[in-house]
Amino acid sequence: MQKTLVLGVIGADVHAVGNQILNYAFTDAGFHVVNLGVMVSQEEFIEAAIESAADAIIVSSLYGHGELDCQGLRDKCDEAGLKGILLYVGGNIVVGKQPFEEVRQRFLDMGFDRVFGPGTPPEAGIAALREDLADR
Amino acid sequence: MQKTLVLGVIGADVHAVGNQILNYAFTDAGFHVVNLGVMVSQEEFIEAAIESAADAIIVSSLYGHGELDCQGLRDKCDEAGLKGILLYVGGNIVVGKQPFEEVRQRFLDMGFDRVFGPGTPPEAGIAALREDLADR
Amino acid sequence: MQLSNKKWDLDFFLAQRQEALSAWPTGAEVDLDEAIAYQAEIPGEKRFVTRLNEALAAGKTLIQPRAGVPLINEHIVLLGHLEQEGEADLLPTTIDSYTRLNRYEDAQRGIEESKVSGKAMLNGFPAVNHGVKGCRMVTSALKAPVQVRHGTPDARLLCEITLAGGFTSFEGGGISYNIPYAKAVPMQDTLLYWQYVDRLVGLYEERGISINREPFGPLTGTLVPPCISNAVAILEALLAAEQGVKNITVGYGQCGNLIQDVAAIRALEQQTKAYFARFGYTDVVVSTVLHQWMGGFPADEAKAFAVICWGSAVAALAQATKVIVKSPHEALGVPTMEANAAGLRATKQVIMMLADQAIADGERLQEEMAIIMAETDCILERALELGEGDWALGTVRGFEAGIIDIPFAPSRYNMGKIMPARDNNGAVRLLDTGLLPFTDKLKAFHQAKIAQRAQAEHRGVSFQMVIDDIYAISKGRLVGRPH
Amino acid sequence: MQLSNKKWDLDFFLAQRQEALSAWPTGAEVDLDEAIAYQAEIPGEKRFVTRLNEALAAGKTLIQPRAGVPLINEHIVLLGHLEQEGEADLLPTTIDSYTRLNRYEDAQRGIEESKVSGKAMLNGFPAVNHGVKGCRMVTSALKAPVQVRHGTPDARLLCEITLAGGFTSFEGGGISYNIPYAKAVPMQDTLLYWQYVDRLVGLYEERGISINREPFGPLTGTLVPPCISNAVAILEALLAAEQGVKNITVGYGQCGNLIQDVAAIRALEQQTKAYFARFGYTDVVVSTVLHQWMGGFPADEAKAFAVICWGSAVAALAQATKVIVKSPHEALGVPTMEANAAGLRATKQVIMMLADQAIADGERLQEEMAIIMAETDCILERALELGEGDWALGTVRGFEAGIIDIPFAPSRYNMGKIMPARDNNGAVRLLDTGLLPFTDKLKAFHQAKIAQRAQAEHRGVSFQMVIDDIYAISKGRLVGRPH
Ligand code: B12
Ligand code: B12
Repeated sequence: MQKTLVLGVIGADVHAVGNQILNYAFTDAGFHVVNLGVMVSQEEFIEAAIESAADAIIVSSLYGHGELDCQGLRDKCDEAGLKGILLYVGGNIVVGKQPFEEVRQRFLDMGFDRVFGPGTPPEAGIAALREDLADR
Repeated sequence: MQKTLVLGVIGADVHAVGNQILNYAFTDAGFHVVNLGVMVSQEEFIEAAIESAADAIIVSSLYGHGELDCQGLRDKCDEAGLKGILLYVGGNIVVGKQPFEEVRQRFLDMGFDRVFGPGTPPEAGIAALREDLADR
Repeated sequence: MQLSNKKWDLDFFLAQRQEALSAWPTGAEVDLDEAIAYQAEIPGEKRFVTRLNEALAAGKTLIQPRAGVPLINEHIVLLGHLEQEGEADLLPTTIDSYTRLNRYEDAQRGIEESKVSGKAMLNGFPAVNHGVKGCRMVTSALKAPVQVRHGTPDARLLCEITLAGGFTSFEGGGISYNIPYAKAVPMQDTLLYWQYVDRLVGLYEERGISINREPFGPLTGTLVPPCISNAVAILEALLAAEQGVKNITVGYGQCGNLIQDVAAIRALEQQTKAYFARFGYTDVVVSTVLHQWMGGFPADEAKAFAVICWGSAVAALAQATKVIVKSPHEALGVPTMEANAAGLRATKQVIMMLADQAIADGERLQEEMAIIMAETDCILERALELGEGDWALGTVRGFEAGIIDIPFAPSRYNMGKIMPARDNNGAVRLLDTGLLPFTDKLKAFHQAKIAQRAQAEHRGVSFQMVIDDIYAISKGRLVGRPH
Repeated sequence: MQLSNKKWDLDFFLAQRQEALSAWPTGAEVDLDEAIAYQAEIPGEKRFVTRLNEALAAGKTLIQPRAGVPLINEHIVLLGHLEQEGEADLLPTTIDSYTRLNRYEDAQRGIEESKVSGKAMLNGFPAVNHGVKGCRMVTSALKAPVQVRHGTPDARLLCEITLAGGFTSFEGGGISYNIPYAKAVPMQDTLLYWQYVDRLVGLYEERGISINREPFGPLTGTLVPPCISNAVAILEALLAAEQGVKNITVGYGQCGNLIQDVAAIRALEQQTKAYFARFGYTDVVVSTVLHQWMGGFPADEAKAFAVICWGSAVAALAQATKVIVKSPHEALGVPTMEANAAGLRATKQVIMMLADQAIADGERLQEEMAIIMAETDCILERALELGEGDWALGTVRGFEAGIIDIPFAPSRYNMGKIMPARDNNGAVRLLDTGLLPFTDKLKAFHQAKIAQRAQAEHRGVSFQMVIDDIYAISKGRLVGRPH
């Protein structure tokens, strides 16, 4: 069965190029993509996921405020009845060049299932989605 | 009184440009320069210093073999009766980019009075010469 | 309120001013007379206008980084490092993204969390929150002039505070700081906000304080054809001049093909001046800025240096008045001050090596300039027509009609119908000209260029080409060829 | 023995061979038949000639580092790193300075001391001491073809050992590896040594093994005017072709002015082919190499990247067949493998970004090419005259007469009368044309160019200008202006 993804760029972030490519690549890979574009609030992600009965929420953050913007998203999902929904985040998710393993850990601790660093190609996301959604 | 310097590039080293400039700059600064040019052996330095009753021997080494080429120069000077003659070395005197303080120490241990790193301008050498030769 | 390209009368401006200044408590710190007195004390060598005019006269290219961190002292250290170790001629203060969207509470949270965590939690300097006094601490601590660089649709308060704070140049415009930087702000609104900014700058001018203004040239930074960014720059320059701005730097983001880039800068300068002359703005000084590659960068630092240096070479060969510099950390995140300074030093070296070697002639350059100028004229003339002679209305209606269209823009007020791709020599052309008001000859030109590339690559014309081109530089080349 | 530009007869060559091979014990390892059989097994993609010819056909520019360390395993690791992490298309093996002067005992001492101290005590790979087997360990361990790069006046044994050792290209020539690299070796001697090398390569050719030869273009690397290095390259190419060499890469060291550099490479290619055609060497394949700036480098790594990248840009715009790459450590010492690879990656990025943008036309380019070609013709025609139709004799007599003269050279067989300096656009001109056999018009051209610069700098023409130019790039610019 076709899996549904909610895709968007979180916060006050307007980086639109990667989002357009992810939309194209995920769709091309056979997913049903609900693309919210840029400047998406946590509430909008959750609303769209409920509405579309999504299997995963794919958050991009490029502009550096990812750490502030993503705080509490997992809790809000839980509260909204999206318990256990797959949560990915990727892009340039913190300010500056920081050791990626520490960054990954901080975002895992925030409740994300997978964390992808700068310049991750869409294929890596697709492979991970296939693996994580296989048995759902 | 005008001081005499013996100048040359030691060993199998053919880097001629810096030598021509040093010759010009030291002469311009009022020294009497005996310039031996490039590919100068330890023996040639010593012979010229004796012949010209030089106050200092200025060794350049650019090509990396400076450490091999300079070994024993101080002893040979002593043996030839040039005890205490001022010995400078400068240029790219070792192979590769090495911490300069360590390099300096190795050359000081070999008996050089002053050791100058890559790209030292002639002015630094002139200032040092003026200081070291003032009371001689 | 009705938008039109007419100089605001002072009372109208002052009425608007109440609202603008009250958006955040620090607005109360601004006193125009005191601000003008303060600015009058800033010596010439610390003023943007002076330094730009000198460079123009000498045919020099100045270098300027982007940089901004949340806390005042750290920001001063950063900029000090960039002028000392980076040999920057001009300094920036890059504003954080919350401030850009007037989310001053969020910016405050970012300041606090940065203090607590010891890490920068904002991607820039929240100038509004730091207020006039905070800004003056920054601008007075440095030798070089400092400019505000941001991406703010409604920058009225930011402009008030930073000009009072001693900044001598202000980047942005109603188009260039809307379409690439916002999703849902109507064009009509941002044009009004920016008339405010320009009128404020005009007021400073009237009082003897010359402030430089700089439309943001690169737009989305991603395969923007020169005619689009040049048309936008000229529109914003015209709108600014009408409000009394007297010193304008028009900008362009490097596309990557040498001939096209030099042609674009030359065309931009010539056409800005030509439109100014035609519409009676005869006392405005025009300079140019080239932005080093604004799209995705390679993650490898050596390769990033290569992109930086090639951009520097183009700036020098085009004799741009200044060049905005990237850092070797570009692909990864906001650079450390050391990485930022390294990008600057590399740029300075290239600029100085090429200082005496402009590319001014050549048949291919002339041809490319002719193309860009013809395209730009098509867009501008049609906008003027749609605006019934009013550039402001023409801008709004032009975007509605898709006769100006910015690729990959997030704004819903942008048509999004054109699709750029590189030709076989790496120049940015249009795979789809959308609704651009081009002549048939120009349309055919683009079609032929793209077809030529497709043939060389033994593949059909498709969106895959565009994707390949978007990734190309970050993957180590200019044209995104198959495999 | 009498020098003349005639192909050596085989018996004469074989007689010389005894002497050459006996200079060091490893000479005994060389067996020509076995060596040719070994070379015949090396696949095309690992051969220089194949890779160069492919690049020529595709209009590509290949990248190649310089690199060599004393010990075999470390050398293999180094070259492996440069092809993997540096994306090098072609590999070098740079020979140490003792080997270059046939001081094999000293080289042996360097090998031993390197083993003991764990530090490289030699500035290159002592190929003669490592012998045929050692060389084969190196060449067989890598994917890319490997060339011998050195600076050896008498390279007979080195060539024998390295060709038997699986190298497929050999740099150098009787002029270019004498005058810049030696103090007291007569020109007559090196021309004979290099006839030997070329005859050996010719023998391999006759037996079906094509070996690339590359005259060393940059000479002293310091303000060498294009006509000098081009004349030398063409002379060495003619001498090599006579001995049976069939694949030649003529080289040029970047001077720094874009137009002059592109013109020099173009002129070099055209004139080499023209002289080959005129003298009947119709089956020799000619390719070109541009060396990134060969003079003093800036110590700062960011600035060094800038110099590297600008050299890469020139190589790409000139469509040189390959470019020899510097590292960000250049000013300090032999680079680490990481720094060397970084220089390569930066170069690759620039080359790829400019792959599709050659500069082929332009009036200034044509003018500059015409100047360089006229100057080069003056030198070569006069040499031919002095040699009474014999290029070898003409070379010897030409240097004696100072009609060929290399600036800043250490050799006492070089006249040392010419003095180069940059003009106001950074092109290298002659402040003093010495005894070069230029027409009055050409002399006046140089005089005017230097005078123009002096005027712009408000100073007289003097040696200080030359000194300023020598330091300029390392101090961050091209033209050494006062203060
Ligand atoms: C183009 C660009 C812009 C354009 C954007 C135009 C537009 N509206 O789209 C403009 C010029 C307007 C701009 C503005 C700003 N930018 Co910007 N921008 C870039 C740049 C150069 C390229 C981005 C891009 O388009 N890349 C190409 C696409 C294809 O790649 P991508 O965006 O990385 O997306 C891919 C991957 O990340 C991945 N991915 C993304 N999300 C996810 C999620 C999952 C699950 C997976 C698997 C993969 C994945 O897949 C995507 C497709 O391949 C980057 C630096 C870089 N990457 O080289 C900086 C960069 C992102 N920008 C940055 C900043 C700070 C800003 C500004 C604040 C201005 C400033 N200080 O200079 C503003 C922010 C405005 C805002 N409110 O958001 C910083 C972020 C810093 C940080 N994180 O530390 C960067 C990294 C530059 C830098 N080093 O300083 N920018
Ligand atoms: C030009 C050059 C050449 C030319 C030289 C032409 C000639 N005959 O003169 C050519 C191409 C022939 C050449 C050959 C080689 N070179 Co070379 N060359 C250079 C280069 C690029 C510039 C040198 C130069 O002229 N600089 C300008 C002058 C004005 O500066 P300078 O030489 O540094 O001299 C000044 C100072 O050092 C100082 N100074 C010198 N001595 C003293 C002494 C005192 C007391 C004081 C106070 C100051 C002082 O004052 C001088 C005047 O300002 C340098 C790297 C660099 N510096 O950028 C490499 C460099 C010196 N070469 C190097 C090497 C290894 C070689 C070769 C072995 C080839 C190779 N592996 O690539 C051969 C050696 C041949 C031989 N037998 O010597 C290495 C040395 C490595 C090391 N030490 O670790 C360098 C550093 C490049 C590198 N990073 O690998 N080279």
